[in-house]
Amino acid sequence: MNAQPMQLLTILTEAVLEDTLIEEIMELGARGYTISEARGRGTHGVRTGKWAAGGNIRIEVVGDAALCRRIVERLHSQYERDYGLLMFTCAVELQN
Amino acid sequence: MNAQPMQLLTILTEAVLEDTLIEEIMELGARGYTISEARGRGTHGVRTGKWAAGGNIRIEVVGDAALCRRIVERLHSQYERDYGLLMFTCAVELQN
Amino acid sequence: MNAQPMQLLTILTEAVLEDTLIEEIMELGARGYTISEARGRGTHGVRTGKWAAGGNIRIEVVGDAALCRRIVERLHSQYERDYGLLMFTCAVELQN
Amino acid sequence: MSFEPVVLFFVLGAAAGLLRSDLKIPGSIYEALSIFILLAIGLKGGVELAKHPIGDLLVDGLVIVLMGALIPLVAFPVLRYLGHMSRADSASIAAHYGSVSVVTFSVGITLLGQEKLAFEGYLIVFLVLLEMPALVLGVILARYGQGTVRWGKLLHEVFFGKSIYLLAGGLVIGYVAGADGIQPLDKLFFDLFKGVLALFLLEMGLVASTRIAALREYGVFLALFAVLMPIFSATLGVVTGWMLDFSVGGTFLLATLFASASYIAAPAAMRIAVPEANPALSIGASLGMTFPFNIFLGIPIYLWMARLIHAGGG
Amino acid sequence: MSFEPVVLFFVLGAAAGLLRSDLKIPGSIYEALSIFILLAIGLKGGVELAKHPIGDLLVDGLVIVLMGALIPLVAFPVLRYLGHMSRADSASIAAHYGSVSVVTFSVGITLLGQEKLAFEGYLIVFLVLLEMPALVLGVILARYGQGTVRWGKLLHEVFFGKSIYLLAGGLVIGYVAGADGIQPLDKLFFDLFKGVLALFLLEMGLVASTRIAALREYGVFLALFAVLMPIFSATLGVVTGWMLDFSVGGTFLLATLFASASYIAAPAAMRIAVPEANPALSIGASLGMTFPFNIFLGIPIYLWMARLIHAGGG
Amino acid sequence: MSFEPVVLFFVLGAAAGLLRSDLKIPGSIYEALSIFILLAIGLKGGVELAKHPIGDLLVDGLVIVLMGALIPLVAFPVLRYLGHMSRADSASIAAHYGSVSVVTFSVGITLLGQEKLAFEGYLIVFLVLLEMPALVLGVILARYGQGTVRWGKLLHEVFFGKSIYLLAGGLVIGYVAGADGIQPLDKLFFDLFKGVLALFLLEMGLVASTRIAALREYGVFLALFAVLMPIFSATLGVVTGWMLDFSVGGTFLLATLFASASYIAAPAAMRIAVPEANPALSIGASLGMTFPFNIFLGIPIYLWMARLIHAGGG
Ligand SMILES: Nc1ncnc2c1ncn2[C@@H]1O[C@H](COP(=O)(O)O)[C@@H](O)[C@H]1O
Ligand SMILES: Nc1ncnc2c1ncn2[C@@H]1O[C@H](COP(=O)(O)O)[C@@H](O)[C@H]1O
Ligand SMILES: Nc1ncnc2c1ncn2[C@@H]1O[C@H](COP(=O)(O)O)[C@@H](O)[C@H]1O
Ligand code: NA
Ligand code: NA
Ligand code: NA
Repeated sequence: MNAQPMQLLTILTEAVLEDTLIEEIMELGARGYTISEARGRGTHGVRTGKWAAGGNIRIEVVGDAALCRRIVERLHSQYERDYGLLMFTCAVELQN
Repeated sequence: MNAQPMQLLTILTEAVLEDTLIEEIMELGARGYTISEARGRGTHGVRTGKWAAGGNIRIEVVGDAALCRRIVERLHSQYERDYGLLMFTCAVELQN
Repeated sequence: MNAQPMQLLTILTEAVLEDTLIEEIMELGARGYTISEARGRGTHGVRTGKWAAGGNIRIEVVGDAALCRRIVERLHSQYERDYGLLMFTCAVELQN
Repeated sequence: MSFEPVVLFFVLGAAAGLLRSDLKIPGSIYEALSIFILLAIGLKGGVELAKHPIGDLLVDGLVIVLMGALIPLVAFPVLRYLGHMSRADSASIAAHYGSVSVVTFSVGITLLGQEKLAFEGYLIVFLVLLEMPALVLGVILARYGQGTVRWGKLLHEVFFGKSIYLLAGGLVIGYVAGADGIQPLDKLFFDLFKGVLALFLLEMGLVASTRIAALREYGVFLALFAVLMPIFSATLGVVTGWMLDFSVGGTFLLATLFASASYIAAPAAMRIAVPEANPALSIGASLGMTFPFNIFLGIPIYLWMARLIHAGGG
Repeated sequence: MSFEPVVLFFVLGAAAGLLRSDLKIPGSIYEALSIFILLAIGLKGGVELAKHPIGDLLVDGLVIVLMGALIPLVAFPVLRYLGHMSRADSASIAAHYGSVSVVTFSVGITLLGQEKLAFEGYLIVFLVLLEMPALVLGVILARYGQGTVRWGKLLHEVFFGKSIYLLAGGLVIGYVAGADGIQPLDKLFFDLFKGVLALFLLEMGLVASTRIAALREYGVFLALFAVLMPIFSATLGVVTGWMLDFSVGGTFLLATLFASASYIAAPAAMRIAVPEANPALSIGASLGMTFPFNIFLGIPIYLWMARLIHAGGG
Repeated sequence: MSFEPVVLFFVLGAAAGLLRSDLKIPGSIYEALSIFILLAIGLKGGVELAKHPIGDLLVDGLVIVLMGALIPLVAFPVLRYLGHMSRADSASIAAHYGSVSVVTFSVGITLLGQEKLAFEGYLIVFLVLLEMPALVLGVILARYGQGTVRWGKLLHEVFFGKSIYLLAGGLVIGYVAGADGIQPLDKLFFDLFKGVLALFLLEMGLVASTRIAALREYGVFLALFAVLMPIFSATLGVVTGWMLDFSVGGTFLLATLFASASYIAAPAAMRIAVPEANPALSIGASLGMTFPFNIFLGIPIYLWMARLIHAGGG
């Protein structure tokens, strides 16, 4: 039960991408992920989450820096141009 | 695609304030925000999110330290006395 | 309104534990907590949140390092073996 | 005494809350049920309204709104000077009691159905009219000589808040389409009405059970107020209905309307316009005490009062 | 063989899951559908109960509960010693099979409607009675000589868990209000019942399709158990119903009740009381195998069995 | 001109959006309403289909699909060369207009009910058939000579996307169970249909009001397209229906089907298959302009056109 330094990668993106991104993330070696619903506004306009395919999701992955970088790079090259997407990382201590 | 150091400001407050706070936040210069539903307990009692106007929301804004400070100051002076409100910031690396 | 350094403890676990864990957390001295719905995958398999008792929740507690450690220790010893559970902490600045 | 089985669902919900059952009505279902009830009541009122020349209702409407405005004006000084409550809390609670509850009104209507008593269908119009002035009065009472009010925001909230918007919208659609035009919708909005009301009362019981505790904290005065105020308002309503020559059923419904306290429109409006008022107090009183009092004891009493005044007056 | 079109909705849902359609029933809608079904069944039972002196049912109730208790007591050693499963898993699965499924029961009732067979309406009371003892037995089996149980928490979960609470609450309301009092609610709770059941089965199919995979991992033994156990339980039910002089319809329903396995009340209770049991096993078996087996093959077989014993006995 | 009160609910929703009322239909309720409508329409179609030898419909089906395919093939060059829109946007919008809208179709059916006009019930089958080819054509138009398409993913989305899946699933269940088998479900799926449609239109109004703004940004060309394209498609539909010897009602419905533009299946499919297209453009046009145009003006015009061609042809 020692705290381990890790990265928390948070991805805010369109709900239609859910299945696709999860496949990518697991393939890149994540041991798990957490998803929750969100809505918001960014450079791609307002996304209210009210209308079919109109919502955002938040995907969170706890992993080491290398994993987070791999995911960021993949998403950056594949999805950033066409989809609403915001990614940021933060240092956390895993407590399991 | 260089990681940029930024602040993530998280605001936990009453759902009735949603429209008002978003106006304030955009007016203060945020480029975007993310909202999700929450419930919880604090010094203003339990908020179960079950009854009309009885829920909490979480508003998140990624921005530079100055923006976050402006938002914190505005909300502190305008809303803290009368509404349930918790705000905290955290250093993140923007990965877009 | 000075920013105070604090810890944000995030707990990802099964929705059935909600009442039990909240009791524990308040008993250990937290002044509040925030809960939101989530789904995800980890070592205990996929939890889609679709079926009775099948969802995850995210519990967040802002508190000092000692409080967070007490909660982590209690949850670690009482629930980790039998339930899906992920806990991590992160340094935040309380802005209230 | 008249007994309406649908209130048993309130008991079931309240007991679930008090016994800490894990029964919950999801928030989105609660929203859907209330949209249904507001629209259905509005449609029903509009269909009735289409049967009357609107001009005839103007005088009635004016009298009812003026009499209704007495309620917050009486409640405020009682709360402020007898109850020693803060100005903001007094004003907010007064607004809740001056405004009305669609569900209490609906329980009144189902009782009339059971007792086979007719009523003036256009009374539903007054449900819409009565919801607003009390909210505005509440804000004036809170702010009089105390700085500025964001009136724009408040009036928008009052008129376009969903509960008044749906009631009024249903009213207009019912009026325009008429009974024939609405008829294909009857199977949803009218046939299922009472069943939906039962489910709604289940949820109200669940919520009310969590509010009673909040009320307990604030003592005997507020609890007494929550029981005596509706009786006073109902008396005002009975007299008004009798003056306006309403039937027994109509007199009773007006009394019920006056006696009912808002717990949907008013809390939302007051939270925005008078945020320093404590919402636990006003919702605790209106939902935790007055609502159950009305549906169990008040409504039968008001019917008895309406019968009495008509027996005396006839 | 008897065929009930409503089960086609289960197929539609299961196929959607297996074909990876993006069809989803939102969680809150699932909650609303199950509240509806539990209340409706409870109300129906209460209305029927009001027609009988309760005293007459006491002996029947006792016999049925005792016979029903045999199910987990037989299932446990089979799982533990034949299946070599852990003590916790064996106990948890035994509790699932001892408890009952309201939806399976409802499909049984719609089949009787289609076959125009009468049944003892008060049987619904036993649906409520049978849900509980198996859960308590399951915990005893898991914990016997193995440390302490938080009985308070468990019993609270058992009695005030929403599924039993709503069934029992509906029963009481139906009993108190009687057929006449409930009549205005019929249009919602009874007329729409079968349609709502269809939607619920759609969702059950969607969920079951994700559970079959979990089951596959745990091999042939559990799959066999999930098919043979209900046949054994149904036989017990047929014999019990016949002993108690039930009609063919009543005997069939009791068999269906015994054969059905819980996937709502039991998982929630076991997760709290026996957390070291793997929920994928018990839900995989009860929902992924036994539920579809029952509605497609079991139910027609149990009706045939009920007819057989009555033909032989008559 | 023919007027159908149910469209007033669209106005109520749109006004709520424009007046910034806080009225909202929760997302899960919207999902439930659309599942209901898709299943109900499918079931109705299946019951009708069971009355006809399927062979008879093959030729009709082929003609209708081929004529329907003309719509995106005409729309694409208009958007690309007259409108100077990007290849991706032109293709995506063309796919939206080639595909169909179940709600527009439903409003058409309720109008026929009101006008007491019969129609070929099996037309609902073509609703299912028409939804798909346009989506595939849209992707081909976007990608032709432009790199690869993930056809597997796209075709899966097209066939197992929930809207087509539920329509087709309802069709099969209705076909297998037949009118008698479905009859116990009528009270839910058919009796409540129009009321649910009203609620759905309320939500459509709310959403459409937020889309008109998006459309305004993109100028007059797209707005004109959103009005003229459905008139062109309806003409094509009227001619096709007349060629196929449909009744007036059937001809009108086919015209409505051709004129309607998708805002559920198409947006989801295009977002995945042609992500560089701007969804605000296509949804703004189809939902913000074409949908209200169709239900208020288009549908009465198409009925007039259908009557005209039959009067001329007879
Ligand atoms: N500055 C920001 N702060 C918080 N959330 C943001 C911010 N910018 C964008 N987002 C979120 O990320 C989603 C996609 O962003 P974008 O690609 O900029 O449209 C938005 O819908 C928001 O939910
Ligand atoms: N210590 C805490 N940890 C996490 N969330 C909190 C904490 N205190 C308050 N909150 C959240 O912030 C909301 C408003 O807090 P308050 O103003 O203290 O009532 C609560 O309803 C909780 O959701
Ligand atoms: N690496 C991870 N990143 C993000 N969330 C995770 C991760 N691992 C587990 N989780 C979340 O924690 C829950 C419980 O995890 P577990 O105990 O590993 O099954 C999962 O259902 C996920 O929601
Ligand atoms: Na009142
Ligand atoms: Na059983
Ligand atoms: Na079309």
